[in-house]
Amino acid sequence: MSTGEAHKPPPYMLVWAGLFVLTIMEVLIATVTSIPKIWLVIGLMAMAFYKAYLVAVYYMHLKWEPKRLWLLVSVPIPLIMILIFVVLNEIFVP
Amino acid sequence: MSTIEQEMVHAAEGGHHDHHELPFIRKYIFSTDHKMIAKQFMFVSLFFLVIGGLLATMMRWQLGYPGEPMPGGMLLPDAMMAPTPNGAIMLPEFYNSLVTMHGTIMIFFAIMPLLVGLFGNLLIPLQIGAEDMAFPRLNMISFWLAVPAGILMLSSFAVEGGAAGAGWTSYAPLSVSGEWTGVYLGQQLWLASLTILGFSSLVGAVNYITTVINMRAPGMTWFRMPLATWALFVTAILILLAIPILAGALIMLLFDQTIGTGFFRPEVGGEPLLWQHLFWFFGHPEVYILILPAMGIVSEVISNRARKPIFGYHSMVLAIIGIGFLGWIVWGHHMFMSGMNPLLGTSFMISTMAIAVPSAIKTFNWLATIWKGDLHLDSPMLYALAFVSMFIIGGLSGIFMASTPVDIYIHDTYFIVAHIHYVLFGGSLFAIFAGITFWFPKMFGRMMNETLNKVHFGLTIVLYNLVFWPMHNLGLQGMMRRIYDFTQYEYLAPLQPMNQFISISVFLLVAAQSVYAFNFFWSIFRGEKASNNPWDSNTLEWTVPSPPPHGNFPEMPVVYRGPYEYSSPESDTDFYPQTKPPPSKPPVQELIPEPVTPTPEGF
Amino acid sequence: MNWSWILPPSFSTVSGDIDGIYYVILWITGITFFITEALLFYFIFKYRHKEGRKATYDHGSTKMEIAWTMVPLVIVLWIGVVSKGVWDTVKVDVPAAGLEVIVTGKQFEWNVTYPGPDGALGTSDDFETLNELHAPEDQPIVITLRSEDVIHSFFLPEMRIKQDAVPGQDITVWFEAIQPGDYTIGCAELCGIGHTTMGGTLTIYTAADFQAWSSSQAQQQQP
Amino acid sequence: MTTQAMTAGRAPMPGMKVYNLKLGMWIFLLSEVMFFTGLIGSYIILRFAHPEQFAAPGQVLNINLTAFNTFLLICSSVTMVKAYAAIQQGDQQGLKNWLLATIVIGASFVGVQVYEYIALAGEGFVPIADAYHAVGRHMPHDGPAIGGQLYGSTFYTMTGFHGTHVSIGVLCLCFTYWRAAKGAYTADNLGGVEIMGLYWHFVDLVWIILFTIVYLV
Ligand code: HEA
Ligand code: HEA
Ligand code: CUA
Ligand SMILES: [Cu+2]
Repeated sequence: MSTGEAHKPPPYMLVWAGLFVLTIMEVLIATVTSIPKIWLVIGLMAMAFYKAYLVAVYYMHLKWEPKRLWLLVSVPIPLIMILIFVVLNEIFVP
Repeated sequence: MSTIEQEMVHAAEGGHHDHHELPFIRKYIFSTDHKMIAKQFMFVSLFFLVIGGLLATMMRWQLGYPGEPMPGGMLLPDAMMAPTPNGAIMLPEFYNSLVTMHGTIMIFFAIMPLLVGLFGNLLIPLQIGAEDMAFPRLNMISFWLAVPAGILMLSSFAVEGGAAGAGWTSYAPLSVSGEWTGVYLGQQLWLASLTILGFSSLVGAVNYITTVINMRAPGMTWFRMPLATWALFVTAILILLAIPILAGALIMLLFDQTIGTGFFRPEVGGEPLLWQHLFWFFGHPEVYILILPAMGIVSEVISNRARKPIFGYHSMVLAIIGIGFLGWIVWGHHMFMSGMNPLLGTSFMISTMAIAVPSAIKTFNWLATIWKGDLHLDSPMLYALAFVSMFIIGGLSGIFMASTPVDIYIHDTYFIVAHIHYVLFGGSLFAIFAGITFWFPKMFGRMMNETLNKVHFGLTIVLYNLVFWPMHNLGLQGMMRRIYDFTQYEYLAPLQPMNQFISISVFLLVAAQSVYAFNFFWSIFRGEKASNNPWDSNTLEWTVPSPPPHGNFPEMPVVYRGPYEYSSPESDTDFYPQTKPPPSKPPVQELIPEPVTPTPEGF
Repeated sequence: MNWSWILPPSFSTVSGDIDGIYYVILWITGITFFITEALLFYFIFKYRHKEGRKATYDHGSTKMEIAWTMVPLVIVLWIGVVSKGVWDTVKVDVPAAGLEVIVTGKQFEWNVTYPGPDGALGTSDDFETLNELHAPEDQPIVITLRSEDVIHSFFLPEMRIKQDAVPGQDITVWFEAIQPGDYTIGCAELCGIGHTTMGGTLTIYTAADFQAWSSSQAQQQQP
Repeated sequence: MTTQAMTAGRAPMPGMKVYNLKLGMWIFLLSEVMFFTGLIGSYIILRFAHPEQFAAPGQVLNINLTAFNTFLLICSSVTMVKAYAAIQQGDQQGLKNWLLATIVIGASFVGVQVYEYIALAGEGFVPIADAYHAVGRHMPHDGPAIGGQLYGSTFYTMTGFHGTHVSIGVLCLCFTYWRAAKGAYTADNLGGVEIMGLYWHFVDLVWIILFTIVYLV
């Protein structure tokens, strides 16, 4: 088992700080500011996915995994998009 | 989670599996040996296959002789049959339960565990040269989750209100409330049972995928894997990603029924179509789960019995992957009439049409494989060729339904029922017959009786077509499916003789299956002893004793070539085992390049 | 016993097109069926095992693979394109209504609401029939399909019309009959114990007869 | 007891170049992704179709409380990863300490969620659609319960399943702790800790998405 052996210790605390700050920003944006709904949603979702990305890449060590694991892990993503996209179409296309 | 932990503890304690005799309970009941688990799945799902067949027989009585007393009906409780002086007549609510349970049991408890539970477990480790599954104990858990699920499902016949009666698709809001179906607890048992079974399949899928990716023997590259293993691998991925969607939907439906949430209940704003989308998003990949392993098995048998390499191995693999992927974008073809946005219907029609193409590739490749072959027409080959022949019919009838305007007329008619049975019985079940017969010697060390098998084959292929071919015609005359008494409709009354004809054929068909059942059990104990490689096959499972010992391979096999090198000029026999070293290299043990860590092409 | 693959007669303006596509597909799949099955049987016969026969050692041919990928692809896509036109006429492009009615499914009957003399739905002179749909020929009949409880499927086999009625949703269906007569209404989606009995009659009149029927009904049902 | 043992005697990491246990966990997590997709997807669709049944963010839910809870879960991810880092150095005591911290924080998360549920239910926000005085489709609710029928159903189902996952995670953490206390993990044999971490971080990841979608948007 040699995960991370050749690297310097991963920036766990830095990522934690990032997650913390992003969460606070999210809450502030959602509760205090009054940006138009659509931008609010896009902005918040982008931040959420970035946070999720941070967790996956640093805490779940994807960063140090072989590329083929990345490939495997990304298999459900198109399926998720297909499902949500099609079913939303149901509602929005007259 | 903790089971995986235990797995590790187990592996850590045992290290290598040792070969001393295990106590009875560990060997036959809570076994972690993939071959024993495969057999367990086989016996349980054959039992369910018989149950499903009996349910169908009862259904066919009502359809062939609507409203007439059913022989033996007096034995069933009054909740199912209405007693009259002449005998007992089937009640409509019982008919609905029969349809639902027939579909559910056949799909989830017979065909799926046979293809995935039996052949997945039996073939994957043996064909890739592994000692066992990656997580043997999880494997055992997978089986022992399926059993209670089956018991729950069957027990629902005995509860107040009877078994689930909203079709195997369980459309909401019909399935939400007993007010609509008259079924209360039965519907909930159905949901609970399928959720548990789903978890069982999921655990199995995790195991198969890990095994195929990580446990291949040295030299067993992706493109040297037998097609059966390829198909089972892609199937496992489909299960892994489709079953959780079903589980989520089942749980939401269960909540709607029990605690009164509103997901699918229009009276509080829920969306009935959401259920259909979720169900079919799972459901269409599911039907490919039911055909891909069958295709793999058939490829194996055909190439072997034709003594010829499979035609276009690479495109066969790509077709499997293609079906696996396209299977995710066609689910809407079950919903053309559902009130779904009709524009969406068009896109689903096009994608559904496209999925005929990989199936076409496979069909033509099978044909080209037997072309200029040396066909040994023994029973596994006959079943496999019947698969090809019947799958063509079932697949082509799919094209009618894929065309949206034609589907307007034939949706929810017996045309669909004919399609289902051509792909599932003519397809999957014939492949299962082929597979069981082909690998029977590996499982039990004995051959099945060839004469009896040929009798069974002849009777089944004829009677089967007499049963299901006319269903196309019924559908074209407009006969709806899931209908208790079609004579209620004036325009369907003339179909009575044809329905009766079908029913009589069904009774004979079911009777004919006893030949196979007898042969199966007789051969386990009395069959002719089989050698290690009775079919002169190339793949790894035939290099080990029949049945293989615990741990499968006495020493790590090394693979030198693809699985279908039949009649190769390089070999002096008409087969060329994957493990046989090429003549250029002397077959001396020391010269085999480091067997333990695979070469880079081992990926 | 009717073993034929001919569809029973149909009586609406679109049904001819629908049946037409059916026959096109029947031809295509029929020919495919005969060719593939014939090849299968021929090969089985021709290449069955004989002493001394050795199979050809052959791994495939890319040219042939491409051929039998492209040909079916073109064929099925063509079927798709042809189908789209008819599908759009039936389900997407709803014509101006000659008669507008509301059909409501509920366990286990079809309720039909007619506009009455004023020609508008939702007014007090509306009248209803149960399990019967009366309509004139040669006019587009535009139906608003509803359900009160579970999903039903409104099925007019002779008109080649089928559409699920979904509770909580208003779905538009239309057809135009070309010949007076009595036809079938069925329910094609499992909807409970009485699913099998949820049938009715569609009666098509000439325009004049329909006027007569309509006004007599309107009168009878006025309070 | 090396990774060799964990792969049932096989070469440690062929194919994926990741040992079996870890690969198995990743594959299992993929199916979890699909499970939550089903739930979240249903929520998105119901909410778009019936916006009137969903109270605005903050109107019913206590954002600050849950933001604090989110913070807790993020912290537990750090402690988990610290536990893993400790055992990588062979530091068994460190492993146990950090695991204990993770258990405590994880359990607090569940505690806060239970408290939140009780408070919300007390105000009349419930998963039972029939408890609302709904008059049919497209009609706003009026009655004693707050939020909205579908809002209640989806909210409790999504967060409830996440909470169940956290609870199962805490139980597994306790098991890992017990094994760690027996000295089962070493710098060479830390597969158990690593896959525990994968599961735990995944649960955290799901919450990050859920928090934004359910509480903020
Ligand atoms: C093993 C299971 C299985 C398989 C493999 C398939 C395969 C296909 N199915 Fe089927 N299907 C079911 C099981 C299966 N189906 C079930 C159970 C239902 C009913 C569910 C329910 O409602 O209860 C159903 C229902 C169903 C419907 C919905 C009907 C309705 O309810 O109105 C449709 C519609 O498009 C459809 C289409 C297809 C198509 C296009 C294929 C294609 O994959 C077929 C492709 C194969 C071929 C086409 C034949 C071989 C090819 C050639 C010989 C080449 C030449 C061909 C041409 C040029 C056309 N199926
Ligand atoms: C793989 C799946 C499968 C199989 C094999 C079958 C087999 C049969 N099915 Fe059906 N069927 C479905 C799947 C299947 N079915 C599904 C999914 C539906 C839709 C349900 C719904 O609408 O909700 C359906 C619906 C359906 C209907 C429509 C009902 C309706 O809509 O009202 C009918 C009607 O005739 C029918 C009949 C039959 C018959 C007569 C058989 C016969 O072929 C049965 C013959 C008997 C056997 C196959 C048992 C044989 C046993 C063995 C061979 C084992 C022996 C060996 C040993 C013990 C070692 N089935
Ligand atoms: Cu109404 Cu079937
Ligand atoms: Cu399908």
